[in-house]
Amino acid sequence: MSNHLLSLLIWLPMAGAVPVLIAGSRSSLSRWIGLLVAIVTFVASLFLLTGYDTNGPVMQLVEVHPWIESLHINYALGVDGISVALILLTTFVGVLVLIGAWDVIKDDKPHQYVAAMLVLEGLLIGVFCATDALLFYVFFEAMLIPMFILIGIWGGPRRVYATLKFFIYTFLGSIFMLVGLIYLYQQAGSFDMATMAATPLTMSQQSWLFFAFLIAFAIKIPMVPVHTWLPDAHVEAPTGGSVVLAAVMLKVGGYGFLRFSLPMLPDASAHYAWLVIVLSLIPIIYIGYVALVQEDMKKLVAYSSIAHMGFVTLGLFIVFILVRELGNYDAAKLALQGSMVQMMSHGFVSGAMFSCIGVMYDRLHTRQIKDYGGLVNVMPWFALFMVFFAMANIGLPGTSGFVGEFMVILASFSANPWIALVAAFTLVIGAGYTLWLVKRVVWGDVTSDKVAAMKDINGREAFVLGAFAVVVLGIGIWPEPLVHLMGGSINHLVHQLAISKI
Amino acid sequence: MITLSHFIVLGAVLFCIAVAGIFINRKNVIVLLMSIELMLLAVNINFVAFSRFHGDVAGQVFVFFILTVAAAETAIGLAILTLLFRNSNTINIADIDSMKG
Amino acid sequence: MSAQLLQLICFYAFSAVAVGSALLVITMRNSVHAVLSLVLTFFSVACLWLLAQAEFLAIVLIVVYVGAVMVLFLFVVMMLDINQERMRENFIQYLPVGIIVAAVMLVEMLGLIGVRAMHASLMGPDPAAAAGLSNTAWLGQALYTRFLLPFEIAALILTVGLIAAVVLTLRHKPNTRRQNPGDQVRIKHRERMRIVKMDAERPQESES
Amino acid sequence: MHQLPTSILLIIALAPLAGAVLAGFVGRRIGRSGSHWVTILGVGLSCVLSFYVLYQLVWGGASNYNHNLYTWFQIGKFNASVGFMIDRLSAMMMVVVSFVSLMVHVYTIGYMADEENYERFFSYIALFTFSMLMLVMSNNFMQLFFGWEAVGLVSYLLIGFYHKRPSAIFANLKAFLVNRVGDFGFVLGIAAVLYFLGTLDYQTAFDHAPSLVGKTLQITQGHTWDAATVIGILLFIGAMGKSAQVPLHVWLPDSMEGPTPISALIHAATMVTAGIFMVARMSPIFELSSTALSFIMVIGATGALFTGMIGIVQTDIKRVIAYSTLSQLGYMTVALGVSAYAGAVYHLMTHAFFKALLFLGAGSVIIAMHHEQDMRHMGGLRKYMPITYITMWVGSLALCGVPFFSGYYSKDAIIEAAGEAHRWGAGYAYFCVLFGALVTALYTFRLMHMTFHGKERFKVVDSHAQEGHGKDHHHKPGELAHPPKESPWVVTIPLIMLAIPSLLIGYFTVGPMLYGTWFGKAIHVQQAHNVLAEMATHYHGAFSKGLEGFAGWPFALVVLGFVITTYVYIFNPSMADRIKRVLKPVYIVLDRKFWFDEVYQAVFARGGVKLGRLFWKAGDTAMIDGAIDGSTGLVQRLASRMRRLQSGFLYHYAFAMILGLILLLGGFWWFGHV
Repeated sequence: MSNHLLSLLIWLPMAGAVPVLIAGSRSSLSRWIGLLVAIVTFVASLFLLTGYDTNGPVMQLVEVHPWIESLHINYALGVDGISVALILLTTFVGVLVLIGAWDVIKDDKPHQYVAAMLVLEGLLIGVFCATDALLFYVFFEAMLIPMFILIGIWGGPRRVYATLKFFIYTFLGSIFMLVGLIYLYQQAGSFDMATMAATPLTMSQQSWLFFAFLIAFAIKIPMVPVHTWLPDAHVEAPTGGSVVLAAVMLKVGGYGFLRFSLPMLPDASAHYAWLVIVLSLIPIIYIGYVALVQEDMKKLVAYSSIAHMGFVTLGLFIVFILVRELGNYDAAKLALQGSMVQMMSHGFVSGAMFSCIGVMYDRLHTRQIKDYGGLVNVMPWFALFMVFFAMANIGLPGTSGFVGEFMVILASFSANPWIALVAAFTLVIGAGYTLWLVKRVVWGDVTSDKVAAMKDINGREAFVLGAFAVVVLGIGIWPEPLVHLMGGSINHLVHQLAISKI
Repeated sequence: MITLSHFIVLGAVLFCIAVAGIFINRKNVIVLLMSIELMLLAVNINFVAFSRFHGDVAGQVFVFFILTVAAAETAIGLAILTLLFRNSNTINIADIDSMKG
Repeated sequence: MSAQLLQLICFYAFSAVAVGSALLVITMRNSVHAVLSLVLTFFSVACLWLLAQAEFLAIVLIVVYVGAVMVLFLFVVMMLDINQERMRENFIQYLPVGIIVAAVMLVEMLGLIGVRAMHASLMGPDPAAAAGLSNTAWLGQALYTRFLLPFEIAALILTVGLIAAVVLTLRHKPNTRRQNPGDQVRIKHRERMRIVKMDAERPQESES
Repeated sequence: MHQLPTSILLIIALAPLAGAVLAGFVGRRIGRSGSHWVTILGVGLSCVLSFYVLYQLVWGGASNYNHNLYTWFQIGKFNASVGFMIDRLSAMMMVVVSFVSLMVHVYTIGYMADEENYERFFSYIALFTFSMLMLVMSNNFMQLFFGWEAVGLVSYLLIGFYHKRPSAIFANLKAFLVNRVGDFGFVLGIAAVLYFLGTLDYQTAFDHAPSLVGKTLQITQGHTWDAATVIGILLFIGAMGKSAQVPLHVWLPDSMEGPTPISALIHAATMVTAGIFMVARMSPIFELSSTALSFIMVIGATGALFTGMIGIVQTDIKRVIAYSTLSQLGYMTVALGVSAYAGAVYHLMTHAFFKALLFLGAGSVIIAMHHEQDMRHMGGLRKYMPITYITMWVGSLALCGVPFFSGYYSKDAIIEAAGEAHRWGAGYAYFCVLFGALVTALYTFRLMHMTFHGKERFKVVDSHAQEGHGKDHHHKPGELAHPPKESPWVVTIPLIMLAIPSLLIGYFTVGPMLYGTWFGKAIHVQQAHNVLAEMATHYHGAFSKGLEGFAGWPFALVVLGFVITTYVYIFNPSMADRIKRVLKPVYIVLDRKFWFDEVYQAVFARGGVKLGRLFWKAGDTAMIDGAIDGSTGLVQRLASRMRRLQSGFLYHYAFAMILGLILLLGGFWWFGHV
């Protein structure tokens, strides 16, 4: 059984989409089936925690079946600590998204919505499990389809523009990645990622491949200046789509860096680390200011996502300064841990923020900040959550948002104080845009009759937000379990990075 | 003494006739379809000849499949043709440019 | 006259007929005649295949192609009321182009085949006979063993083609009344009869 | 020597949290009195246990406590844990925090009696108590930062407690952001500590601190800074935010938008002193850098004098006290800067009592005046509210540093220490704190005179005719529905309870705490600039120290201040306006608070928004999206040309194919057989 746990996690939600579709227009039945499938997947993913041994080999729960033998492509799965964490994030968010959308899409093809979500969940899990580069690529590309559908069908008025932009951007990026993968395959003779990582490559080969992967993952994360698809996609996406997009899909970019750029091309990554670091620092200030002036709440949170993901790439690439130039392995581990914790935390916090906006949107059907005001008077419990997640978003200690940022800043100071100086600027600007949003939306006197008529969150919404809050608080108060889970894999990676492949 | 080249040259000639047929009968869909049949025939001749000369059964099996697919193709092609005629009362290609980009 | 020479003569004869009738196919004014010319082409090619000891395919070509496909062509040509004259517009104008294109292509092909190599490859012994089988058995064994799956798929394609042709040309006339067996079977006995309640009405006269 | 039990410390920290959670989540269910009982019980418990801990440490012979509770994260050799470090410094802070907090809790019952979000308020202040205790009890930088930010959060929530007031929610945003600027430095400071000392644990860091000497941080090629200076200044930037030092002081006066009890608790007695506590706690590191200490001293001295001067022209009673707080925080910072850490912490303690007293007294006045805070509409309240009057006088005299009051011992020591110090900038600091004594006297006595003495500048309007008053919205400024009356016992008891230490605590503790070695190893001062030890040689007991005070310059300045204010505000009330006219430029400068707010508003707030808009419109929309849309436009134009190839005529496509075939064949022929 445990030998096929990963396959089960991937295919269960996808197979679950079939009965959901068959249940069809009987909306409550299809939603219940979907929820059941998502919960079962989540419960199954919890077995990863028992199945994964933090002291064991790098890749565990390995499954290998030949897929396309003539090209040495395998259906190869395996997880390390980082994947386990990300899979848990995916399945957790998967359940909450379905509960969150329970009433919202009730009358608008709910079975298709639920099915798309389940397929997306399965594909995302697949991305985090794949140890064969081509399999990874297949999942990486395939997950665009359900997201495309989610935004395209249940999206807002400009959804066609947004979906096209989203699709073309990400697709363009992944084409470069495919070319890179094929080249790597020719060099390594296999699509196995570990083999690829072990294949020696010259500096110029690595450089070409590095930029191919950089484009793919930079778009996915996204990094400045290829980030403009994200705000548009978020604004037009339905709440659930936004939540999954922000919480999990962006992580795929960071995960890609971690799985491809870093171990496979360590020398080129070290050589161009300065470029990525600069591209990570720019959003912290630039995007921070852009977020400050947004009038649409979703756009604001989307921009804040970009700024937060800047910390992820920053943490991933200062590692090279720490390892290669300073030989400071512990700080390098701190940096990698920081960016991983930041990914997880951003998953929960941004998911929760988008859920909050969804709650407001369901009541007033607008996302403009100016249409709200004084929510605390009519929705006190909602205000509690909103302020809490805002605080998590600005990285207040005690919430998960703090842990990752704190680690990355600490590590980057060891790399170069100036990097830390710029990175720490997020403390101010992040607080600025987030709390200004809170000030205009939550505090103040009730601004209009429509706001006055808003009802506080119901049990279902409270459950979703509460679940997010518990995790955010849990990681914030005691991150050690998460850090420990990923520790072994990160040690392995750091030592891999130290060795030149030329 | 028949050699491989005999068959191949015959195939080439038939193929070129078919090409010429496509060129000069550019209006009549039926003749176009027939030209395509001719092309397939030319190809089939080659297959049969190669199969015979190399003693490999695969060539003839392939001809068999080509015949099958060509039959299906013809059936559907003609069905489309009748449909076309029924709807637009013409099979003149010059009148049909709905595929225009 | 040796058997080989006879074969060669036969080859040239059938080839000439095939080429000639192919030329007729593309030049005939009347589509019916064109189809009939195509039949002749097929027929002579089938004879050529016999010369190459591919008996089974030769028969298939005649039976399936000439017997079925070409008849279908004829059927369609006759069924459609085609303005033959308009079809021939610009025929002369396109003729030189067609000939030039075909000629260039032919030259290129012959060049590629290599005329000098023409006599290099002689026909070997009949492979089917070498295997101790007839051509049909030889082919059949291959089809039902090595090529079983493609064979089945080919059958499927034919079926799909058949159904597609029917679906494409099927026409529902709006005024025809048809019975729907599905509805008939699915109906429940209560729905067969509907009892309508109506208020009793008194005739007009009694009021006054 | 025995060890303090961990369970007691846990109860001290968590009891207020439990109260806060109960009051916050089930406050509606347990009702108003349920909420205040549950939080008072929690805070009271931790207050009693804090006293017990202090007793154990000082007299009970308990050893210092320093243990981790659990590992927060462990990466390589980096360890971040949650734990407690209890020595006399933190024990004293725990007592101050929990005691003042308890007093404020009790006081709040009276002060907030009419408010609708009563339960929420109790939940907040109990949560604050928890956060502040976590801050002072912490044994490492990470947890310190946790408490640091948590008190900031509660402060944010409490300043915005009246969330319907636009000014309140503006003030809380401002407070948070300005604090964040400080945290910016603080986080970098922590990062620098980790970088240079390799640990976040206090004890380990302090043990390794001497190794900082000679270490440098490369700033640019060929330019380096001293490690201890970098750490010191960065950490102090954090303190500047939290302890409202110039130029990050702007949030504190605005924070008076919050209810008065929290002004007393958070913005006077405890939270704002966190920065002072932090620097004192880090004394082993700060001691290594004279540059950082000079920086601290100059900043503190500037704040001590100039913010006090602003207080002279304020008319809002709470704002006067707020500026007074800024000024006193400046004093404490000066003490830190001259290495008189004990003096700073000692002043922190006495200040906590008398400033909390002054705020609560002001709150009492505000209740009596029906939420009127403008002193121009007060006067002559002495006879209506004697207890408030007397206790306020105690607080004022302590604030001014009149001998024998607690404030005297701490403040005079700071002035003297500044005079004794030899550090760069000490002369400036001495001038500021000495002249600051006059300023302190001016605003303090002005406040007392305007509020309690002189003519009554309010009218009592008989409003029995109109029903349903309660709030003063219906009245013009200076009109009251009822004559003012003394506040209820829940308000006056805390006043009295705070007046006692304000009066006495200095006399009884000055010897050991200030001139002795009471703090032990908790505060580390290098022998070379230990000014307090120098001063201790002249110390001959609290009584003679008190008598000395009457002969000192500071007392003379206080008397001068008293004379001036008494003349201006009591005997010749028109004088104030005349002075205002004569010194118009000075008045304007003070009234506009040196234009800090205006400049910040223009540069950071409006400038930030403008910059953001520029980035958004010019960067994201015009450049990036413009380039993308431009390229799609190019493709579109190209495609519209290309589509003409798609004529739709089948034979065109057929030709294309055949031509392609010909070319292909020709290619094969031409380039040989492939």
